[in-house]
Amino acid sequence: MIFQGKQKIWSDYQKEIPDDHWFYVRSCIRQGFFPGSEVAFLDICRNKLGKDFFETEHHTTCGGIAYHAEALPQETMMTIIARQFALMGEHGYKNYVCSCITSFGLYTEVLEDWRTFPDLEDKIREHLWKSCRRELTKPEYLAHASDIIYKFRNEIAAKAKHRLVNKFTGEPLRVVEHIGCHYSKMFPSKGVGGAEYPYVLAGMIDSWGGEVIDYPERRHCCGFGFRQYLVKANRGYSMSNTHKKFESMEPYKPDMIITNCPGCPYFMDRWQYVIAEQTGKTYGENGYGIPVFTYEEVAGLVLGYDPWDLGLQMHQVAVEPLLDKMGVKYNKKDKYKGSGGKILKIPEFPMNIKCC
Amino acid sequence: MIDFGYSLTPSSTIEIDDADMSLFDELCAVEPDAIKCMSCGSCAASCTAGVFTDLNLRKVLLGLQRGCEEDVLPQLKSCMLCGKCHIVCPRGINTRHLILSICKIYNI
Amino acid sequence: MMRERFISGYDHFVLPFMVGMIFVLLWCIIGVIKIMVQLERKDRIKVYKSLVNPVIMGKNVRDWFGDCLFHVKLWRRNKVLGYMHSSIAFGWFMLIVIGHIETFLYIPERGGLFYYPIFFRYFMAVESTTLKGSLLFFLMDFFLLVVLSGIILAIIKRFRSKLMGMRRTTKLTLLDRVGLYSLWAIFPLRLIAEGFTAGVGGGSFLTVPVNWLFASILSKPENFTIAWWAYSIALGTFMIVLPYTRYMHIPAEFFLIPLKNAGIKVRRPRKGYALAELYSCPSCGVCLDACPMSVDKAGLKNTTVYYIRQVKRRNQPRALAIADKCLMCGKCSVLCPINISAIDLRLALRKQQPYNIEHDFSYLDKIPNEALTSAISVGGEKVLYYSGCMSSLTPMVSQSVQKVLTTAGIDFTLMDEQGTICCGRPLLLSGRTEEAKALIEKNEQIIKESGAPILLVSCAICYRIFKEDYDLNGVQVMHYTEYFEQLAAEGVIKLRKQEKLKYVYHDPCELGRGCGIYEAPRKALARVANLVPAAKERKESICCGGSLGSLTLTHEERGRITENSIRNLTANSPDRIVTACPLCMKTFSRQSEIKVVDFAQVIAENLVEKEKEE
Amino acid sequence: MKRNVLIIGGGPAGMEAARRIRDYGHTPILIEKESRLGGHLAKWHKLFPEGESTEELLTSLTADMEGINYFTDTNIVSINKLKNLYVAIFSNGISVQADAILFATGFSMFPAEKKEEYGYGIYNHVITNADLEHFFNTGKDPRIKEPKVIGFVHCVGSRDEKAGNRQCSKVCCATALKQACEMKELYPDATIYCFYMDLRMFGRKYEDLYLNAQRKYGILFVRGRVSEVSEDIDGRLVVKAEDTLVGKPIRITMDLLVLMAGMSPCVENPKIASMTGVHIGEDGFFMPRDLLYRSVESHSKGIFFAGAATGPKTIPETLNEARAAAMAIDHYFKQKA
Amino acid sequence: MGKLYEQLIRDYRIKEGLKACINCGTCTAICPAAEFYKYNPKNIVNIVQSQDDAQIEELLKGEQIWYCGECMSCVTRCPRRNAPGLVVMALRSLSIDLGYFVESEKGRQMLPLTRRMQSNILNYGYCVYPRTFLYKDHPEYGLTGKWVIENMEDVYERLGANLDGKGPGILRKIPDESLAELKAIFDETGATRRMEIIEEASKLKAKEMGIPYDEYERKAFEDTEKDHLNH
Repeated sequence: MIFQGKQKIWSDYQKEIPDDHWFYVRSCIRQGFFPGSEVAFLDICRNKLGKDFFETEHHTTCGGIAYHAEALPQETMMTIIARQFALMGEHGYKNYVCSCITSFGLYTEVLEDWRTFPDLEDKIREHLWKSCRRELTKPEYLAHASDIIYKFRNEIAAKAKHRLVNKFTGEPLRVVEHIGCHYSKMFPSKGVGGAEYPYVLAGMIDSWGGEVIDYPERRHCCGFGFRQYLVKANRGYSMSNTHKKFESMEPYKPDMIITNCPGCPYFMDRWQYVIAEQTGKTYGENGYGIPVFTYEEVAGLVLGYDPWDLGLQMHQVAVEPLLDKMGVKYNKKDKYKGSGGKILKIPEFPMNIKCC
Repeated sequence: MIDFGYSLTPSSTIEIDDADMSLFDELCAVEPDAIKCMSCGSCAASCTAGVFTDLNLRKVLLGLQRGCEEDVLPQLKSCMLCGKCHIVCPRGINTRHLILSICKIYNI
Repeated sequence: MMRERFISGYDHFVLPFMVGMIFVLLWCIIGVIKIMVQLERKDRIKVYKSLVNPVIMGKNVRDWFGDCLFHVKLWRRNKVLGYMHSSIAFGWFMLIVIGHIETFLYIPERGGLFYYPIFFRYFMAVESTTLKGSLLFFLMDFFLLVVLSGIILAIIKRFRSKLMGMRRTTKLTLLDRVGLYSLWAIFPLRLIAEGFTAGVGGGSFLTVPVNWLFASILSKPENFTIAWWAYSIALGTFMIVLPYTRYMHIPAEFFLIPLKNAGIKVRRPRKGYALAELYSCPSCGVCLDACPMSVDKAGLKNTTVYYIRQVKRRNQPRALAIADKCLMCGKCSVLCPINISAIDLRLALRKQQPYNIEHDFSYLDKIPNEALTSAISVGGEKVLYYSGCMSSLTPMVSQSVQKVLTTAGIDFTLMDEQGTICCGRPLLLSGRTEEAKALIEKNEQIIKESGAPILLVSCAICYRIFKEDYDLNGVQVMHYTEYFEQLAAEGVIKLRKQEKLKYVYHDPCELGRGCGIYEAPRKALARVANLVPAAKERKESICCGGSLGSLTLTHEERGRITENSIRNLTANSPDRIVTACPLCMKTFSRQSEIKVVDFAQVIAENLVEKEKEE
Repeated sequence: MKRNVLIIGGGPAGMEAARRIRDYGHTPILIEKESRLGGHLAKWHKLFPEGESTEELLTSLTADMEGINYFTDTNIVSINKLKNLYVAIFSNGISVQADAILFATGFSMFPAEKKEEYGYGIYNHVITNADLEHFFNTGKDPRIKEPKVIGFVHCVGSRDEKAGNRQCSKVCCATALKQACEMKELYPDATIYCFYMDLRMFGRKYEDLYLNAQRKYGILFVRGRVSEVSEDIDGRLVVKAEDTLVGKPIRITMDLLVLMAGMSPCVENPKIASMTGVHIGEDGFFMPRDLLYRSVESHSKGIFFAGAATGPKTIPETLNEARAAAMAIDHYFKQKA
Repeated sequence: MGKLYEQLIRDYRIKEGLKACINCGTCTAICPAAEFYKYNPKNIVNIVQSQDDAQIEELLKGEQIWYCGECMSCVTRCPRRNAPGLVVMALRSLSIDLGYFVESEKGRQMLPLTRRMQSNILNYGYCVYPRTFLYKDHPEYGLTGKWVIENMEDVYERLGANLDGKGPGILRKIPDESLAELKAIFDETGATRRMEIIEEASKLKAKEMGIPYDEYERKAFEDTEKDHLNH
């Protein structure tokens, strides 16, 4: 692997990201599975970096998952998105940032479609007006939340309490980065680093001291596939795709995985559990799995957030071995506590994959 | 083991790295023309048995080249050896004997 | 009158002859027993029955004389070659017969000794001449001269085979050579030996002058037994090597003829009847020129004579290779002086080939007959036309046939309108006899269900199997050449003749040699154009090279065969080559500069339509 | 009357045209941006269809350069039209007056790194056809180490709208097969795959090349465009394509992957076009008067084309065009006179 | 050009996603669905490109179009700027609009899928919502997931979520007026109609199959009877 070759490509795909005043929209999946991540993201942006991130309670899902599951027609999805944009305009923002990759992909695509087919945009304006009496305003800048963290990766590194370095060996941690498919596969120029060698996460890893691992199935989908996961009968597809990725990365002995898509960390985490329970196979060291993180969680760890405040207890694959490697201090007893230190019943442990 | 109601699916990707090509090499030793095929499909188009079954000599040959013999060999069972494929083959491959040799070597 | 020269009636020089004679006799007896044992029971019974059937026995006797002694077929082929073979065979036969007559006339008590009639001249002395004696002396010398003339021709043939109409001769094995040279030596040595003793033992126009010659050199030539030794040794050598040489055909053919006339066929590649055929092959090499593959020098080694040699040597890989190569055109068989069933021998071996193909034709049962042809639902007094699988590559043929039928006002249905089920002949030719049955049965079913009285076939390959291997309950199978000629002869169709055009007709192997149809297509074609002959035609026609018979001929090898076949057809500069087999047509079309058309096409093009007639 | 003809580009087209123009009695002035004449040809080892030596061809092309002024390491700075004359200033300071100009600017190799998914310049064992010719010439390339499995990817940067090259580069199919056979001779135990979309074996003897590649060299063909390449932990290349004739994805691990980089329009075309007003097609190649009858003439008087400047061409086509252009220029002068 | 094809090209996704396919197979090569299902995006694009209505109808009524995971990896690689993924989406929409989706096992999944998705959006404003994400439907949520479900309020509260709360924040209760806007959008843009079409066609199909509607939905969600895998 020739690093300079990748650098050259990265330099070709640099994207303009304004550094302040964002209209923030949440992700359905992120909220449900990784609530700590969105909390951490806003906290980092607002309190650590001092930026303006506005959120309105009136924004909703973009409808993307339903659209990609064919539960919504294209025009419905577009009108919901137009409503979101309208909300942004109504609050006086021009920069739109979303937490979800599916949303990000759709926003990009919808803007592109409206540009190509102005009649379509007119039609959606009309729909929006008819149903919500709102006026569409298109964002000037569109970013995914990981673009923001990428932009401020060096500032975060400067404030770092921990680095992606194995404290026992002093070696950089071996990190697999996984990019959500809809981040740049459809519009390579809209993603940092393009579609083939995206740099958005690799840049964070580089800045925070880790070593990026490039393995053969790196570019591949985690297997969500919308309906392929949502319908129980189809889940073999979803699981097999994750399996393929893990088989491919296994020889590299990664310490951790970072993702920028809401669904991927959930699937890559849970499918490890299912694969272990079904086949007995585990991919990490000593019978553990390979922990899978959102980039917000990793940024939070680097900045010294408490792992249980970040919500790492919601992962099925144990994160403790990695926390130990990073030298992150944590209180074992606090892991499964409720709010205000309320003692909750500890979850059951799986049979084949080690948990703490 | 827990039954989740779904399970891992086998991959359909042709993995040439793992394919055992020794039988194919043996075939080529007897039938050097086996690699002359340019996949034009004339054989399949004119096949007498192909009207009634999925017999497709082009695919059979390709399957053997890719080490996927299990997928394709059963097709040959319906061959009537009528030799039309031989007549139409633009590369002049003696397809009839090739079929017999395939059967002999792969022992279908 | 004659008397014995020696009381003992014996001399040591007879030993070599005796050893050879006894050896060869034993060998033949054992061989006959072996073959009879190897025959299937029903075949064996057939043979026994034939031996008491006067008609078959009469045929046997005729064949023994005609084929073994007079080589009638070779005469027809080439007079010199015929003379050469029959002079040696018949001459020698007569020498033996007259030798025995002499012995029985003059000294019947010695009749039981094998050697006596052979060496008669040595053991007997002439006391006085009689007319009968002189005649016998004359006959003996005459036949010796006949044999010698044959031997001289044989020697010439060895070096200048073209004189006998043979372009090539077989390559001899070492033992063949020993046999050949000893055979050549026998009769000159006999002349010399008898020449030495002619002064005492008597002689005629040939031996007496030789005796004079020797007498002028030697004082007592009659005591020169060394010549008799040489003669006996030559005979002995010949007989000792006989079973291992091509000359084995001399005794073997005598046995083969009754078996053949009894209707026995090859069943296994080297046992039973096949064994009799293998030993009956005289390695004469007629098949070398006959074989279409001999256009390539390398192809010569794949001819029948070498096939037989390899089988006899038990060289299985080579034999298999040759068997697979053969086009199965059958030309060698029809030209072969003993009609060796070359195709059957090879097929028997192909059947044993471990191809491992497990055919599964169960899908045929799932195809409803109605789905293939409307003939099933219509039924009745129709002509059922089977165009065959090849017709999709030569659509002209089936279209032309249909045009002729329509013009003739014949009610017909296409049997394979919605896809052809192969007739099974290709499988059969690949030695897959059992597998072919599935296809045959399906087609039989369709034909019978259609209720048509006539099955019309436009493919010579299909025609042959329909004729030979189908059981059709009296449905008449007709090749379109026969059928159209019949229609023309009956005036059902009218044809116009194009006087200026010269056509040549190619006899497809399967139709001509295979089914004996030579005249019908010619008669019909003569109605539409002038037919010019090919250099070789009818049963000597040359395979187009496309035959399904061959399993291993390469594209290039086939190309050269085709080229040769076209050269043969165009000897008289025809304007068109007409064939009656879609495969020949396809094969020729690829290479011929002259337009190649199908028989049906020619007929269809020259139909006089009824309205126009009026 | 002797006239000056400025020939831009010292590849086969320029060199052949220069000699012919001289033979017509005119004065050719040839400039070449690189330090030696020969263009891309000079970097090649052998040529299809029959492995003809490049060296020999170059020797014939350079055998007789008498009366031809040529400058290497020289670029065009400017061209200005002056009545019936063109005044050109070169980077070496020389300026000439030319009665006619011949554009023999050829093509630029498609930059294979633009097909990011193939990882040229990123993976250690991905090379281009030009790299391989260099290897054939010098025997040196650290990326080629006793390869056991070799792949050739056709149509890299050809027939690819995303890469900005819609056209077929015409020569890559034959080149790939030629190179594949050469590699097989060097590494007889190697298994060699060609990934193609169509095998465009349009010329005489090309089909024989194909047949030889199959029969004699046992090159294996996969109909399908390579979709992505990645490196495994051993540094070997994992190549993914669809075997479209089987209809299934195929994955092969390889030791060497050769990208058949196609012909792109010469990168300097726009600059030169802007100096002279000749037309450039939407594909970036110079546009002649028409593509059938006046394929060597431009829309501007006195400016002519030869060779790959107007689209991908084989060597014999290029040489013939050079001759045709020389003839057209001579004809142009005669008409003017 | 067939009628179905005409209907199909009215979809903007076909306009965007289908230029001219050259059958190079770059899409299939990396398609996650092609690796595991009897699926080949190249063939699908080729069929649409052929404009052959009979074949298109076969697609609309068949299983194939439902195998795609819409990851859009194909879009990156196509040398002709096609988007097989978008073509499949257009086919799916048409299949639903024409009621053809019930003819395939995978198509029948539209009933449970649309019901769940649409009710989540209309009731809560989210596509996926913890209170409707049931462990019995999602055993892979794992033992941690089970723990989260069992201690939902505590777990979310500890992490700073605003579960069902007022104002902005994670999993907040989206104000009713906003939910009403979503409903209006659904009515205006065809989402409501889509649900109706799916219900109607599914009911008929359930009757045709002779099974109760509930059972029909359960089967569609959980069962696999056909062989979809590409061995």
